[in-house]
Amino acid sequence: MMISTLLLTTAGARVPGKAAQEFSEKDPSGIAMIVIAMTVVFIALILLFLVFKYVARLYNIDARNRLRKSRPDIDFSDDEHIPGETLAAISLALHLYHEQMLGLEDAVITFKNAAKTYSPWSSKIYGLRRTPNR
Amino acid sequence: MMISTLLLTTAGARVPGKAAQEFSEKDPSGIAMIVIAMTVVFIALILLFLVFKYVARLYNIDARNRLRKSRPDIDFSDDEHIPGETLAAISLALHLYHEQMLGLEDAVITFKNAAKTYSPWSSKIYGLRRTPNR
Amino acid sequence: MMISTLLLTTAGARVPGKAAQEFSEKDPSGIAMIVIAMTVVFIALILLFLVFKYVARLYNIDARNRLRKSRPDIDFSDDEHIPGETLAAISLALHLYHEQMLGLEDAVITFKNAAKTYSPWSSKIYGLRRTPNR
Amino acid sequence: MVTSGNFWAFLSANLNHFLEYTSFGNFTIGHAVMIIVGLVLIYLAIAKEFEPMLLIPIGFGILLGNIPFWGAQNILVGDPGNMQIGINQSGSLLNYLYYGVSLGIFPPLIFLGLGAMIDFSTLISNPKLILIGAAAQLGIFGAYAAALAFGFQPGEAGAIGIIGGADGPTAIFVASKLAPGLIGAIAISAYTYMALVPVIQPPVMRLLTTNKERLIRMKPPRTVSKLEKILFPIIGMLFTCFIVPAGLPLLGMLFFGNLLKESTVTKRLADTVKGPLIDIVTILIGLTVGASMQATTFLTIATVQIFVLGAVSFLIATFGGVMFVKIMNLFLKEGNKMNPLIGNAGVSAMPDSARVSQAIGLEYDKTNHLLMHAMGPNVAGIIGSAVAAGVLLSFFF
Amino acid sequence: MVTSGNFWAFLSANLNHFLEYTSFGNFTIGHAVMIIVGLVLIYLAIAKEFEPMLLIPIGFGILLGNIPFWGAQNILVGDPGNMQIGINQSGSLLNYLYYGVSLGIFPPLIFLGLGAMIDFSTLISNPKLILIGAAAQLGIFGAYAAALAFGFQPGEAGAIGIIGGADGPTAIFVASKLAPGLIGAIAISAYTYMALVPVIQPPVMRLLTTNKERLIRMKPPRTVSKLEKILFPIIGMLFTCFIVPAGLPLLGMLFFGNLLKESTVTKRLADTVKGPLIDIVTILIGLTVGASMQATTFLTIATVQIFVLGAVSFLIATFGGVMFVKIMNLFLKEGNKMNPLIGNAGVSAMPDSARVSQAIGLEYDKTNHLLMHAMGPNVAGIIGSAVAAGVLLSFFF
Amino acid sequence: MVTSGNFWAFLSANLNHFLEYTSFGNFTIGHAVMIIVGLVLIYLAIAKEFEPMLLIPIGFGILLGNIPFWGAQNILVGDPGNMQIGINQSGSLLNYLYYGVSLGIFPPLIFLGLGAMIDFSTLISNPKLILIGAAAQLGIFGAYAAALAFGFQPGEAGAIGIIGGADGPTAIFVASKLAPGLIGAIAISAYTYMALVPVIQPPVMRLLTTNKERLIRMKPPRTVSKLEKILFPIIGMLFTCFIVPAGLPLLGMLFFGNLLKESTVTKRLADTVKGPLIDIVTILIGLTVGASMQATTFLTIATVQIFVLGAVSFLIATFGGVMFVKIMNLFLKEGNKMNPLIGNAGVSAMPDSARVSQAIGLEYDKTNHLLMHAMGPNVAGIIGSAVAAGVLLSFFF
Ligand code: NA
Ligand code: NA
Ligand code: NA
Repeated sequence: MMISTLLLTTAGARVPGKAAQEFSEKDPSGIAMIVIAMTVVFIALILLFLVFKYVARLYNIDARNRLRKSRPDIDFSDDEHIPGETLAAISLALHLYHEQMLGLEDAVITFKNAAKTYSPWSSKIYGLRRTPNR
Repeated sequence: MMISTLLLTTAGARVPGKAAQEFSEKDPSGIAMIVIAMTVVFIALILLFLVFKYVARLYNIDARNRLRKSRPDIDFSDDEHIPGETLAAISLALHLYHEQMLGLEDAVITFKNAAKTYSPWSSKIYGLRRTPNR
Repeated sequence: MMISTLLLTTAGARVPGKAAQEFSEKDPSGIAMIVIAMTVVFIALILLFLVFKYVARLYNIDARNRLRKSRPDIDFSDDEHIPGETLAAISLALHLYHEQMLGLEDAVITFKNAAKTYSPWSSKIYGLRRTPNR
Repeated sequence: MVTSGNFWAFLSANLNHFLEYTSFGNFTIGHAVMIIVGLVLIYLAIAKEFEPMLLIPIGFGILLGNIPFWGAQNILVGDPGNMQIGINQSGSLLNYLYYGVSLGIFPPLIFLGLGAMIDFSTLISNPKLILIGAAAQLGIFGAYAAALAFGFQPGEAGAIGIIGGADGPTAIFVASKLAPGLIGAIAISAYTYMALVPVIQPPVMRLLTTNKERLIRMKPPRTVSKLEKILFPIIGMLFTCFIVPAGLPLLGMLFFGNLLKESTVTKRLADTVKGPLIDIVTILIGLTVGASMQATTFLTIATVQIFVLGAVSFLIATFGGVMFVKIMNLFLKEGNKMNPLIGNAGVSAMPDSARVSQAIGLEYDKTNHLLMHAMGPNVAGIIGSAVAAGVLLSFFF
Repeated sequence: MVTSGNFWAFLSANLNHFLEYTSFGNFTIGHAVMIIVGLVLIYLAIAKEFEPMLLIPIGFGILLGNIPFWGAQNILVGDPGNMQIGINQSGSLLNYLYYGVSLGIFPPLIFLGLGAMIDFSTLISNPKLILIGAAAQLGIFGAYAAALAFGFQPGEAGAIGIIGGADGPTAIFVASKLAPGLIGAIAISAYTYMALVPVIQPPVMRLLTTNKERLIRMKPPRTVSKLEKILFPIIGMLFTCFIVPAGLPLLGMLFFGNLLKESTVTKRLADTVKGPLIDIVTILIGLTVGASMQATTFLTIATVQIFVLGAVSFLIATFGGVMFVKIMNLFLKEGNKMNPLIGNAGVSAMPDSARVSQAIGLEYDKTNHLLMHAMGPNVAGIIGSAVAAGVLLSFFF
Repeated sequence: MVTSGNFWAFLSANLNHFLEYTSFGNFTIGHAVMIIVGLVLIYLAIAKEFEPMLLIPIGFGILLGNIPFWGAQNILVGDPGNMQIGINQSGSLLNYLYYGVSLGIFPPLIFLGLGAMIDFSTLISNPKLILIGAAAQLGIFGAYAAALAFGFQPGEAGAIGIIGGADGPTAIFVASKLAPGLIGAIAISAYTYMALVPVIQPPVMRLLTTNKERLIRMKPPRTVSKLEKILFPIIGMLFTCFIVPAGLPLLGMLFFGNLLKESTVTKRLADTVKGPLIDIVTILIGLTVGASMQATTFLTIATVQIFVLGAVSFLIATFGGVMFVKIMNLFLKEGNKMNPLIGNAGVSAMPDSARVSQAIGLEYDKTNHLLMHAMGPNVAGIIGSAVAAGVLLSFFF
């Protein structure tokens, strides 16, 4: 009998780069690795930090300027944190609410499943929805 | 021109196990196969039967004991089949109801499709939702 | 270390059919290609056109006959285009309505997303829904 | 530039040449017959609603697989005449998609979704019903013996017998391993008889039962606890796979899908496997199984024999299920006896055979609803035929 | 343990060595240009909503494909310097995902979903409109001839011409078979001009039509029966594939998807193919086509030529569609004449070109709605370019 | 036909022979232990809701992978005793599905869906928090050093260290490249400690902080603009991949998914990747990783060591995150100081570690909600460990 099979190579032992080989020999304790690797991780994320710190500043200045222009009667220096705190409270509330909802959802699902228990699905892949018209 | 293709082997004739070969020679009518195979199928399902017979018994005892403890004033010996029959009736009702719903669902779908006939999908894979702002 | 990889052949230069080779030599400007290809495209779609022209005619005759039989008092010769125009207007209305709905949908989605912002999903693939009971 | 006269000659020669590439230049009567077969299946699927989810993909697949084209015999990679159109040609779309069938990947994935759809409650509530699902597998091995008598090889006979399991994915899986050339005929035969269950089973059921038996009322099933429902797929998989490890791809996925459903904590995974995943696999398996049915391999005596054997297997399976209930009744005390009209449901062919039980039962007693009781053997039949498939694979793979 | 002094030297040497692995150590001007191209596409997709479903994946794919890295030239399995990062390196994620494109699997799957979205009603109601979808394919073969004149090989010229089909999956499919190296440029060119349809087509339409023609009112389409809708994909597939079997992967899947939709009994399958399936394939095709666009192959004269030829093909296609309506009108009696402003819609570029018809039509008569009539040529154009793709594959594959 | 006496002898011989094929004939104590491990994981997933989306597939996969069967050692294609059952046998279902893991395809696809779920708002609003996600990666490299001390090879040590990244897909991806034999142990260890975050982290947090520090109130985050949210995934991908190109498969897909979400014009694509796609991949990765865990490779000293090292890495990571906040506070002026109780969240283990921050914070001040602030380091930790994974791959692949 003919059986088709995808052919796969478990390509023989990969040769790690020479530098890597040498590296692990020269750094048996892993200290150098820790220093180098943490440096690289920090460089990557510090770059991101700097960009978005700058972007945020641009955005803040821009937003305040626009607001000042449109509502010159209001002082925007300090009250900026109020909407933020409100936001935090709202978020938390929504978060807790959502968790409750999950419980509720489960109840609804249970009910639905009960109703569907003997619904018309088919072992012949769920195919036939009604009895064929004889 | 270079065309990439997944390479597949239709690995030459598989050699069925020696025992199987012998078996079909010694059992040309298939009677032995029927006896052995049905025995195996029954063993497998009898095991399942025994386990769940036992589990059910455990569960029943357990459930009754718990009920007795909480409501010692009620006799649980006989009326256990009443919720069952009710359940059956409810299930059937739900089943029939669900079938009716399917018909209803079809009607709703038809309406929706009619409405969507010229909705904004795109041959460029349904990509563009609005006319670009020239 | 053993690394498995699917083996793929980038099967060497495919040899285009001899006829094709010859063809492009004899038709350097592509004029013959345009004539032949457009002819073939037209043949294919003219066939479709003819079939559905005929189907439509059958269907129209059939539909009118049936209507005439059931409502012999009405003249069906001319007013057939009225439902069509109505249909067109309805379709367009639905189309525009649907586009508006899309905008509305976006608003709803925005609201939902806001609510979900800190919902309990998990970096461990969104796995854990509640704090484990310690 | 060619000269004008030459040009027109060249043009007409090439247009002519193009016609050789069309289906008209490669048409045979076999193509015509197969296209009609495909059209009939599509007609039955739409007009009669016979298994539309399967017969529309299979029917359209037959049309695709029987578009005649030039160079069909050039099937190897890089072969100059291989235009990568036909399902047998390396590099064609249909050829790639068919690997899901020939490597045995699609059927277990369908079982995964199926498991997430099935409710084993009635079975758990009345475990005796499981045994009916074993008895009905007599159809499989009966048809195996009959197929041997027809001259089929043992492996082929096993694959043909599995039609009696009344389960499409199982039939395709076993055929892909034991008789790849017969996948198309076996699949079509299996789906045909599954659709014909309301025609085939009633006479057998009436013949084998007495009036008194048909009036037996069964105890309503008890409510099943969540724990039992969770244990069932776990224990079910362990016990059946321990007995028949070769059934693991089917049984493992069936029970895994069921656990995803019954655990309730993985509802979204269960919804996906019984939704988009099973839909995608259903489409691809149907389309490619259809496309694999060519005149040369399908329009043969073997196909006719397979249809005859399919009918045989369904009859034997129904016989097995009904008779087994009658035999069990000899050992059961009054009040616990089972109505033999649910025996036919052991064939599975879900949920039609259970509906047949209900319909025939109502004919004799307007208040005796057998549907719920018949659902037990119905789902047991799926497990039973997957076990039977494992037995066949153990012997012949 | 190394000594402390050695340690710091070793550390700085290795940190230095690590920098060679970063993109900064492997950066070229080509990478910069390609990253800008990717960013521009993402900008257009989000800010201008030019085909966001495609240009966001393609744009981000270009970014991914042009992250410079060490060892990019080591592409074979097991090659020591193959870090499995780039799309050309065996064993990398992008390399595996790209097989869906290079083996020609993704585009037909998109056609499957597309078929389940398309409503062919207006076409069935007024079959003449089908022919406009044939006429607009002049753009494909016109661009083919122009590409030959630019010095492209015949196969490449065919793949470039298909840009005029205004259909992304078709363009990618043909390019994957006839000019794999040009897939990226052809795809971007095709999507660019599709997005620019509202800019390109109106002048051509105004130039070719008289005021009287622009005011022609067309009969409203009749209601189409369910039977006709079911027959259309079946007959459509058989007739077009019989003429051009090489178009089977695209035409077969397009009409199959449409049958899943129109049969109404397989609604859940149609929902899945036009939902999760097309979404997943769209993401993967876009991302990998984008990632395949490298400076070395994309920033070439050929790409510039392909963009020029793309514009040519759209202009010729619009010309072909509009002129064909005018020619047909010569043979049609008063009252049956068609408004040539729907001719442009034969290009497909759905649904933008139909909206252009509507918009230009309203300019001249505020009550003359051409949208519905233009939808006919619009969907016919998809069929037409898949047929044209089949012709090209027949000749050059 | 055999004679009757012979027949029964033949029958019993064959039934006996069949028993050799069952799991009972091939059972070892190792199988029993692994099955118990699988059952415990399923129990924890359902009864304790420990990561059910992952532990149910993994647990059931362990059951499937430890069904004993005859011929398990015959793993090559076409090998006569290869029954295509086990995950190591060519041609078996589990073997095919496992390629998604061993080729490194599944984890990036999960990151694609994850990206479409994550909201980076708090991070953008207070970019300092990104750095905590860097500091917590100390756990990875600390565990790497510890693993070297235990005698693991450098590549293996790196893969083990990544457990401290508290991120399943990253751990599986790195292990598939650097230590394929340890995938199972590493995955289980990672998920175990992620589930135990509420047990492991609080003591460390209490130990390292003063009462005054625990009462620090942080400024509420500002509202973040849509533009910033769109720029984040684009810039984030470019910057991190430029530094560590080897992290591209994970980082690229994570940020791509996030762009699909934040662009808002590709909402349906984002819904699909965080819906059906991530579900299907989650099921297949869990099932096959589980099935790959065999007694011979899992019940070893190495596994015990990996569990010890996993605990070490989580402790160091928590230490790194908390201490880093304290150090940063030295440089921040009053009013901008951060509460070190959010430092633990840099480990990621989303969202549990952020909840731990919230819970411990409330213990000391009933009105000081740290949850939102802790979400920042939480998502930064995902980026951080993908970057760390890239560093490890750069060195050891
Ligand atoms: Na069955
Ligand atoms: Na077109
Ligand atoms: Na992390």
